[in-house]
Amino acid sequence: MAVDLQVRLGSLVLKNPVLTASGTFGYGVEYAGYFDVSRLGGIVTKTITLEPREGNPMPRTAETFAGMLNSIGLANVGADCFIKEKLLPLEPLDTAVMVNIAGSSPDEYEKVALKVAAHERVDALEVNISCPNVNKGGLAFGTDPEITREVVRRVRETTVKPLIVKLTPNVTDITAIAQAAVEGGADALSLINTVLGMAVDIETRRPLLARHVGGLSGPAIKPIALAKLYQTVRAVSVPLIGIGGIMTWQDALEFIIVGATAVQAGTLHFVDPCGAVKIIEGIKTYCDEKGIGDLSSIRGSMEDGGA
Amino acid sequence: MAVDLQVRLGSLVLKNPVLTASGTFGYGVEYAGYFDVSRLGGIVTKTITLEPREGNPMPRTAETFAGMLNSIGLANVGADCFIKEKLLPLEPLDTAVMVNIAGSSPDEYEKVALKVAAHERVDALEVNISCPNVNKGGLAFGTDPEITREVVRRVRETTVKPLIVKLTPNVTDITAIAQAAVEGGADALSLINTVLGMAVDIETRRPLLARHVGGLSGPAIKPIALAKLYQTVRAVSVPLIGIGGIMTWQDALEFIIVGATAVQAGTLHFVDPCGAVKIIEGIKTYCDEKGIGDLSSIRGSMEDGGA
Amino acid sequence: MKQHRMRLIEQNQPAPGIMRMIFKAPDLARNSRPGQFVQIRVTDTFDPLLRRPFSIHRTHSNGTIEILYRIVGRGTRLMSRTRPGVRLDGMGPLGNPFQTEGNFSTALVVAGGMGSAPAFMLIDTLLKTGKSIHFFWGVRCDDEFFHLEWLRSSGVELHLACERGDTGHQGLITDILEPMMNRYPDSKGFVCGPKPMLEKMQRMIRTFPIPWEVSLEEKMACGVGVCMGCAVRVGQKIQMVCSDGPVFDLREVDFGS
Amino acid sequence: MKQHRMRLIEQNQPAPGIMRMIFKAPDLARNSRPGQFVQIRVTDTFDPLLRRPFSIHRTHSNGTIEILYRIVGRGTRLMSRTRPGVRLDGMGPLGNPFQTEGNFSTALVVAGGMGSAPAFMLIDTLLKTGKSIHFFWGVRCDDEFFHLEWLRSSGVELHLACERGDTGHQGLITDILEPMMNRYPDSKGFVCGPKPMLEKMQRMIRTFPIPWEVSLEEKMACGVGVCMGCAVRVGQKIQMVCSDGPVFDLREVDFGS
Ligand SMILES: Cc1cc2nc3c(=O)[nH]c(=O)nc-3n(C[C@H](O)[C@H](O)[C@H](O)COP(=O)(O)OP(=O)(O)OC[C@H]3O[C@@H](n4cnc5c(N)ncnc54)[C@H](O)[C@@H]3O)c2cc1C
Ligand SMILES: Cc1cc2nc3c(=O)[nH]c(=O)nc-3n(C[C@H](O)[C@H](O)[C@H](O)COP(=O)(O)OP(=O)(O)OC[C@H]3O[C@@H](n4cnc5c(N)ncnc54)[C@H](O)[C@@H]3O)c2cc1C
Ligand SMILES: Cc1cc2nc3c(=O)[nH]c(=O)nc-3n(C[C@H](O)[C@H](O)[C@H](O)COP(=O)(O)O)c2cc1C
Ligand SMILES: Cc1cc2nc3c(=O)[nH]c(=O)nc-3n(C[C@H](O)[C@H](O)[C@H](O)COP(=O)(O)O)c2cc1C
Ligand code: FES
Ligand code: FES
Repeated sequence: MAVDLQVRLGSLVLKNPVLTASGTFGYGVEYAGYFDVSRLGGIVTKTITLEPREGNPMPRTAETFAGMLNSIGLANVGADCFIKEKLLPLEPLDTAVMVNIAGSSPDEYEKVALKVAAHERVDALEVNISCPNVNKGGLAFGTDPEITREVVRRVRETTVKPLIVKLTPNVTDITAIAQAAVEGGADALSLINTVLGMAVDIETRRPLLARHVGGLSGPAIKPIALAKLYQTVRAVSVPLIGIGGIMTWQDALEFIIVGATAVQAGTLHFVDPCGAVKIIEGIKTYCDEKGIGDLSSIRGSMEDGGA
Repeated sequence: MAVDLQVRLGSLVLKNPVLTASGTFGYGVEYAGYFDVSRLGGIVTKTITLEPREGNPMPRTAETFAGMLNSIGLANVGADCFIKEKLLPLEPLDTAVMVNIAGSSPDEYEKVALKVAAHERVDALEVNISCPNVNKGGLAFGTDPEITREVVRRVRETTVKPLIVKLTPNVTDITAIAQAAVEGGADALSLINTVLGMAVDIETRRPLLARHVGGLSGPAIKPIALAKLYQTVRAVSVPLIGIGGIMTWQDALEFIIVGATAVQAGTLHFVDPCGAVKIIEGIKTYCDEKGIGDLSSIRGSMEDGGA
Repeated sequence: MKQHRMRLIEQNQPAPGIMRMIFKAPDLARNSRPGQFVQIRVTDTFDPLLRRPFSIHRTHSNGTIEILYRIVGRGTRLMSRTRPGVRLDGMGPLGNPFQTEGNFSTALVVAGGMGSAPAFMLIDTLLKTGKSIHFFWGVRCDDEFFHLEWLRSSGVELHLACERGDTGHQGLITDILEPMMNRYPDSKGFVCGPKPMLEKMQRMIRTFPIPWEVSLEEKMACGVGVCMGCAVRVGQKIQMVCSDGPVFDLREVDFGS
Repeated sequence: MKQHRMRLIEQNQPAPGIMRMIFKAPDLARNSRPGQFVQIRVTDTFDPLLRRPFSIHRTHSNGTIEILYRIVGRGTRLMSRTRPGVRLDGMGPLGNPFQTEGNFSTALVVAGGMGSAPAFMLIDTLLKTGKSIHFFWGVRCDDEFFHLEWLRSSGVELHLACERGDTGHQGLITDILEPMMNRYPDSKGFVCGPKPMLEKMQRMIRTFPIPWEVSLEEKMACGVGVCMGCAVRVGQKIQMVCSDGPVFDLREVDFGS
């Protein structure tokens, strides 16, 4: 008996729980030469904003130990161009398409959501209130429960499609933000976005990122992501999508055991472009070997005490 | 012209800026067989509490990618035994001794400070309001500006010796806590303590730490520590001690360039017991090669723009 | 208790999944005693980050030391790919050794699985004292046995057990040990192996009042007693396996469950 | 554009601090064009984490490819210790090649420092087109030159400059290029080298209206155009060095400063 990897995020059924994280998989087809993208549970696009954005000054990335910093600054083609040019290549793909959106005001979130959600190839919206790399919106919104509730409420009014709200780890109490997002109408939460970080070149005495601080991702942050998920699982009852340093199927299973319904891999793609498929295969094998017929039987099954 | 590595923390003069981080260097003499501890700028002891503590259930440590989790739970011999047994071996050492203290109430902080600060071998106190591994006190105190101010004020009343307050990164805005600590009377701040993290064994489906979550340390958290330091430098004017993932002299210099007066190395000792001495040597060589006569000329000298 | 740049001379595979490394490390070889261990840094990079603890398997008068390890995870996998000529950074000897001196005529050495790693250096040392040695060795599959010829020719009395295979008793080593124990009243016991075996041994020896030393394993960070990570309750007190142990009085260990 | 398990056949040091790796990677060798690059994963562990981009230095009909790299940091240091037999994971060929076809009779190939890495494959390709080739090669110290004999014997016109040493002009390669440029009106230029040299070249060619292609370097994460990390402004537009480049029209590049 092979395991059924199907999972549900609100009204959306995914064929498996492995998604790509926003900003690390382009507009969904750039890795098509490396593997069959239709094998994924879903893809999450780069964040789309109302107007096109060039992004932050260079340099925008830096490697750190078992991690990387980025300060891309939501560089994207803008909602109109996205709808006109980027959705078409996704038509033939047999996988869920989730569009990540952001704005610099609740109003802008609403506007971009209205534009994007209307398109039938869009299966769900992921609302990014957690980007550390922009001055307005982004992280500032995601650290305040009131604004979080307001932004989510506004986006909620634009669509009946599943609404995922993406949370930042850069807060004292992630559960307060999680609850606010659910109150605003989120069908699911995804966490974590990147952790605020920095690196310095000691020869030039300049920060490695032009914008000084950026977002840390990769294996380094996996323990942080798991702890935030662990806290959030106990605070809300909507499905959660685990993100942060997932590089292997073992990593993905850690998140599922703690309570994630699905996972997103980001930095992984840069290290191993076919890594997401290996995660799907690995989860399958694990379940088959252990006689697990359905992921729900291990989701949130973590027991007490040390390993 | 060889560089003068001397730095000041309030009234305390350190021969160099390299200190050991609390909980990673025992009571100061355990590594004596590996190198001459007197070469250090100073040592910070394991956290001392009023009563002896056995610590948390096992397992208490787990390795993560470029990092480790610990949930030691402030295991220590207690203030009385510390004073009676652990200070004596430090007498002959030509290095500053800083005693890290914690309590489960402002009252307890005051009591342990009173006991410890009175001893003449104690050069400074480091007040731990940021331990993620205990239920009362610790992290909970360090995330609240009011309690932070109160705890520091109480400890301040017990001594004129330099008071360092150790901050947690697990907050939305570290500058609010930093300011509160300074208002309470801190002469210096040290940051960061560990980042809340978690790991799971997918075979047993149990957390790797018996207490589920613990504190992440090591190279993985260096970018986070630098970002928190960067924020704090702009918010307060007392000397800052940079901590978090410092493994090499290059790492230490990153913190100094961002604005740290001194640094502490923690997890480093487990990887390379003589690592702290190598940091001192490396800083010296760097300064000599660049004609830097005094660390203050590069402290906080970070310029704008990408490297 | 020092840091050594141990030059790898040879690496081989005495049994499936089990590797033996032979290092040139004269200081370490000279100063090590059975039951002590070495903390090895497996890479120059920071992943894997922490050192890995390994019992000293054997030392030789030519300044070499051996460790014996099972490939279980990322660290040991990396180690197994290390080629001769490379120097690995090892801290040691760490911990307290078995006490091989004393007024006993027979040594009962009981090893389960990788417990054979410290057992060989223990046997080497006991052989020099002239005591008679009974080696109770249990493994999962009999292809994990090695050096049997040498053990026999050295005069060691062998008692073997395996869960799968044809060599010795088919089952647990404690099965053969239990009925035999009482034959050696003037003896001292030494045990190393997996936790379930140690717990069973602790129950078994209640009524057999010879001294029993056990070598414990716990996850370690520092290996020198500063991090308080490897705590175990022994005789009502919290002790550190790395610096108070790894050798303890088996009767006093609190296995928790 | 694929992932390859490239088997390292040989690694040698053509000049101090500079290494050459020769891999067996038939697919990659067949499909690569000059100016393209490969993203190499330098370790199985997660430190260093990201792949490292290297120009394809040469390809051979026996299915091998070469890269030439300077040891500058943690990744290249690890690479320099990799031994023959090991397979490294390489993604490629990535990026857009130099355009070696066209109505020009002379190719001016200008390389500074490690710019020689792509220059050799470019020269190999140009040699097949029968165009006359002038190779302007500048280095810091003249022990960084290699293959000079082969270049000369292949009919490449060599112009060398070094800041230290006795070979060629003592100074920058742009010093000798500038006064010579106008001699070749029917030519096309190809440049690769450090940013200051490229900026200087951009100023120099203002009044010399032949086409000039440049190969740029930026820090990269993905190498395939998804992370938006390697942005550069070219002709008023933001372009990605990895997927829109690394070869651009030198005149259009905005060097920022
Ligand atoms: C004092 C002592 C002596 C030991 N002697 C030997 C020996 O001679 N031969 C041998 O094969 N093994 C021995 N071990 C166990 C050995 O240390 C582990 O098998 C090894 O650390 C596994 O590393 P890994 O990276 O392959 O596994 P991983 O599972 O990837 O390691 C992850 C982390 O867990 C720790 N860990 C994993 N298993 C163990 C374990 N059983 N005990 C302690 N820590 C563990 C690792 O050190 C590392 O920090 C000894 C352990 C101790 C404490
Ligand atoms: C398209 C392209 C082709 C290249 N071709 C060659 C070549 O043929 N030969 C060669 O020697 N070098 C080449 N480089 C530069 C080479 O990628 C770097 O020297 C190498 O990544 C340094 O890695 P490190 O770990 O040793 O250095 P570190 O400084 O430790 O690396 C830290 C991070 O910075 C990045 N980085 C450092 N220097 C550079 C650089 N100059 N350009 C881009 N990223 C950098 C690394 O990739 C890594 O992510 C090329 C770069 C690009 C973008
Ligand atoms: C280069 C890069 C760009 C990113 N861009 C976005 C983005 O546009 N929107 C967003 O919500 N998250 C963005 N992220 C965050 C990721 O989606 C993800 O939350 C984070 O990287 C943690 O996951 P990882 O460790 O698997 O990469 C970006 C991450 C990286 C590395
Ligand atoms: C095993 C361990 C025990 C620690 N115990 C304490 C402690 O008792 N008190 C304290 O203030 N910090 C404690 N810390 C935190 C360190 O002092 C330091 O803030 C943290 O580890 C980050 O620095 P590093 O990355 O250099 O280790 C401990 C850290 C570790 C790894
Ligand atoms: S491993 Fe640190 S105290 Fe034992
Ligand atoms: S490196 Fe990612 S877009 Fe170029």
